[in-house]
Amino acid sequence: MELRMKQERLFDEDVYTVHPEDYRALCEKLKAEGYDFPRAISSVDMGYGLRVVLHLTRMSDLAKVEVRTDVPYDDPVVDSVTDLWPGVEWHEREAYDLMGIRFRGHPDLRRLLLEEHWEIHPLQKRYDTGGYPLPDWQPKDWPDPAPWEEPPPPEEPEEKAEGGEGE
Amino acid sequence: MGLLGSEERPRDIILGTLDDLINLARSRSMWPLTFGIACCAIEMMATWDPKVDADRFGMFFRNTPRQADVMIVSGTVNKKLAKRLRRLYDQMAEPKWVISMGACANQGGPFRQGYSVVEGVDKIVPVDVYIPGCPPRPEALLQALLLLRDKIADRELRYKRPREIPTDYDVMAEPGKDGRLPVL
Amino acid sequence: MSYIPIPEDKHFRIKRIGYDPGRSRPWLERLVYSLYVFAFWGFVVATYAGVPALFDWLGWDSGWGYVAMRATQVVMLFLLSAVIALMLILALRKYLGKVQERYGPMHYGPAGGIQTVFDALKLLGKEDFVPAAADWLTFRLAPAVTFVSSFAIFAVVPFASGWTLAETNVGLIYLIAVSTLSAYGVLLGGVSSGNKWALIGALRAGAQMVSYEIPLALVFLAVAVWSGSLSLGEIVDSQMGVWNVVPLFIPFVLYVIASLAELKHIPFDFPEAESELIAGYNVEYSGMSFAFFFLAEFVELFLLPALIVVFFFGGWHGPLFGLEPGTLAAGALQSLYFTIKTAVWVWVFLWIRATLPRYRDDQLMEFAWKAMIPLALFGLVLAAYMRLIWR
Amino acid sequence: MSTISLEPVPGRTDEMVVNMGPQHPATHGVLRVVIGLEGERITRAVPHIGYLHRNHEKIEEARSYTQVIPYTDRMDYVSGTQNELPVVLAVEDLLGIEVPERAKQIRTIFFELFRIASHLVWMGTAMLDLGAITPFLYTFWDREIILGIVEKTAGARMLPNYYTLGGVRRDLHPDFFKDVADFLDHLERRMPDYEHLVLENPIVHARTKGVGVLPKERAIARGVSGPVLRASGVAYDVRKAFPYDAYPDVEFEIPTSPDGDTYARFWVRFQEIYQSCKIIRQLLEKTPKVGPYKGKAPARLRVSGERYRAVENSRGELGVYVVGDGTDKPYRIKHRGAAFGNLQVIPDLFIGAKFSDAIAILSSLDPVFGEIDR
Repeated sequence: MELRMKQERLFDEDVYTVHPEDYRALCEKLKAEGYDFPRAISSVDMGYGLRVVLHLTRMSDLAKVEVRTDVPYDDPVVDSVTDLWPGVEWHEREAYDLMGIRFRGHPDLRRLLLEEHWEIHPLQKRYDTGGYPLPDWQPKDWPDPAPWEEPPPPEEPEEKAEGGEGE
Repeated sequence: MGLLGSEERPRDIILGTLDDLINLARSRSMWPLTFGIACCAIEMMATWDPKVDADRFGMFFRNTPRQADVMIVSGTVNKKLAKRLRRLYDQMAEPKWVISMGACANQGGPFRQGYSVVEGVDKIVPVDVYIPGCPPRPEALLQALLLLRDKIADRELRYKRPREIPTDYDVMAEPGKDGRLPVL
Repeated sequence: MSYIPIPEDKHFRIKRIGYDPGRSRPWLERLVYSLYVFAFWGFVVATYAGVPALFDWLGWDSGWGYVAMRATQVVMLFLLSAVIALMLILALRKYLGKVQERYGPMHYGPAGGIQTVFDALKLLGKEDFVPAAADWLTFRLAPAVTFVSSFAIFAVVPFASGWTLAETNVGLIYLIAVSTLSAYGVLLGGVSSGNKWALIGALRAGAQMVSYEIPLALVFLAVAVWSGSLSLGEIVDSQMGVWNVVPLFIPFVLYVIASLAELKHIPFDFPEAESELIAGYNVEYSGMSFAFFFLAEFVELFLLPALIVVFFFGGWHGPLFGLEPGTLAAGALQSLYFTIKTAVWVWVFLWIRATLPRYRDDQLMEFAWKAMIPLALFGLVLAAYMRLIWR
Repeated sequence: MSTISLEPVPGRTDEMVVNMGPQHPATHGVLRVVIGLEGERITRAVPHIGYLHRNHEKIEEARSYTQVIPYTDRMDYVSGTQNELPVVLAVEDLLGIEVPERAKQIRTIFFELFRIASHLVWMGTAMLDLGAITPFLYTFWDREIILGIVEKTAGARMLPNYYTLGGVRRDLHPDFFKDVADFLDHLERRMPDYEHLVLENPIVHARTKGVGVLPKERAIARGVSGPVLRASGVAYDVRKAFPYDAYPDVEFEIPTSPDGDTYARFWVRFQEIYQSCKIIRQLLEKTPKVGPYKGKAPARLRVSGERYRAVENSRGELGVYVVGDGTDKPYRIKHRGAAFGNLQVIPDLFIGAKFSDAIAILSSLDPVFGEIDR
């Protein structure tokens, strides 16, 4: 199956940006390739959606990869990879707790750091440092082309490639 | 703290002298609770190390709150911990004192504006001595303990202790729940 | 006592704050703590020689007068046990200080000498309450049971020739019965607290008791066989020539290990394992009830080394310099020997406390059942055989 | 695995559920573990963290990069400057800042000094958990010397805020080299005593050998790093794998043990102290007495791009993921705590162990909650 993804090289690691539905398939492929050490799962609020960044290392030759996938605010669901790497269990719980990304298939998706009855996911940009909603916050439009698609060739200046950075 | 738990200073000569004696003993035998929270806990442990050695003044740690006299709040108290901290304070047997160690326990410190941090432990328990610093040096903690000793032993000071225990649990509520503003 | 010298680091200019060299006076420490040992000795002399002499002088030496005399002695011993606890807690803290390159209590009283008096007074004025989940009667009873069972050992300890509160011919059996009771106090206190940590501590105390009591009893038996008596006084008498530690070396080692277990002392302090069970069985006790547990612990820390001395190190025996045995001077000298020997053994126990980590509870049980009981049986048989040959 | 209730389960009287922490002397801070016990044997263990969650990541988004550095100090508060390095390295990568060779060497010396300090604290607290009080006092006394050296140069004892973009904040104190050499001599005199007290102690053997075995594959899959991973036989050390600062220029070994038990974790930490001494001695030879201590960093930072950088701190791989948006404040900063990964193995190691073993296992994991809860 052709995975909807984009590959680039940043410093010393390969970065795959992948469609959320293909995230799990790519992870299985990487696991088969021998990436056995889960370093971390980071989560970023991109302004238009939430991004999951999975950092992996292969112990045999110390190759590093990053897997990124973006999900929209209204349905922030990706597949859990806890069964592939048990070590991401708490990282996924933390991403759920602080950023609000839900991991489908996680064995125990509870809040990790905050208490169970909290209603907010405080690392999202719609909240200020104190956890209170920012009055003038608006989500941005979904980037076009999507993050996992190859950016258009640079000779078309009117197509503005949104890098996904907030201001 | 009076002899039998009363807040008024006994006027009787005999009872007053006995009260002074008991309070002298209390001030000379303050056992802190083993409760390290954050960075300051390491400096709290360093206060009992051979260099500073607070055991010279008759202080050593007790693990259970029932047998402890002083609670040293050594670090940032967040909203999840606040309920437990309050419960530990309630479990301690009277008379009991609280030392707020470090900027975080005093008012939230560098994490003051954060969503999960209680801005000062005095919103949860009554505090006797505050120590500035991030983290305070062991010497500062020892000085605070000696100040507390003098406060307990001094017959003028010890009845000036603020006894109203905070009951405002709003500081432990999470933000944004019903649009309530944080208690400052 | 040798200890690692305190490094006054010249390179790093580490200064002790609040440290006034004038306050640390080693000669004063030695003076104060030797005075404590002599005060203890004086207390013993007053109890065992002074009180009977006083009643003799008053003419109250029969009937109710005799009962009153014994009661006075018991009260004196109660005061003595409080003094022992205060002294030993202080000694422990000062000795830990020595081992750990620091000073220990030194600011209150001469060389920190009245630190524990302040501690006791503070505990007296501390709130003492029964938790809602606790069983009131048992909770209140447990410290008393623990203390009384430790205190009752005093009855048979001979401080000098004839200086025993109750010179009975079943002293060893009495000892076994009484010392087992102290585990009951711990069990009652732990179970009645309504606290899970206390419950675990109590269960550990029970499990520990069944493992060390059997080798302890077998050691008592070996001592009885070798000495030919169950009375502690006669056991000491029989060590006139050579101390029991030589013929009964295996029982002696087992007895020290079992004493550590009975004391709930550091390699075997499972019932109150500070870093595991917070405070173990006494986790819910505060104020004076806690002080009684503390008192019992430190009275035992005196009594079990004293029993080691009685059984294996010749009790009160020592050179009398021509004094007639049975006189006051001889008794005083004998009790001084006894005190000094006991102090040495207390020091050994404190040394162990300052040095060793803790075993796991099942390791003690395994050791007790698989190694100590066979060894104790072997020691018993050996003692019987040697008695047949040499006596 | 889900949460255990502290209420008794109807019909199950053989199991007792105890709540260990957040105030428990052996949890090294504010960990809470709910433990199901059958007698002394642990049947279930659910760790709860977050009692020291103080919104590092959110509050650092409102601070500039130079203001972030003192916040990172407060993560792994036992090992001081070690926490500052990942952020500094990541931002230096993104901005392309050149760091002078001497500054790198100074950073590395401090890094290893704090590793010794942290392992000394671990040694003391681990022995305290096993019931011996005295080693704790000895190791804290030695740690005070390190803190004295750090204080002379950096100005603060524990959390010195010393590294900065392009180097370090201040030049070394004139006494620095002599002090460090003296300290190493002193430590090498003390280390045999420590080995005697800890590694060669038969009671420690009885308590730790064969207890809490973490197999190699499980350790890797669980994302465990640092001494815990190396004690399971994996020679993964960020200092060798992805070298940074002056580590390419020094010679040292990665101590590993095939056993994976609690004793192996103790042993690996001891060997790391020796290796740290070796590294510092080499660097004391190499580092020039005078020279530049700071490279040229732009006055106004305009950081854009994303970077994950990791260092090997006392507990394992301490990583940071920085997302810059072209301003001087991070758009998102994610810390990967080393002990956070290590603590996940609590259910693996606790279940089936005795309760006393659990204490020894926990002390061999050496958690620090500033880093775990952030």
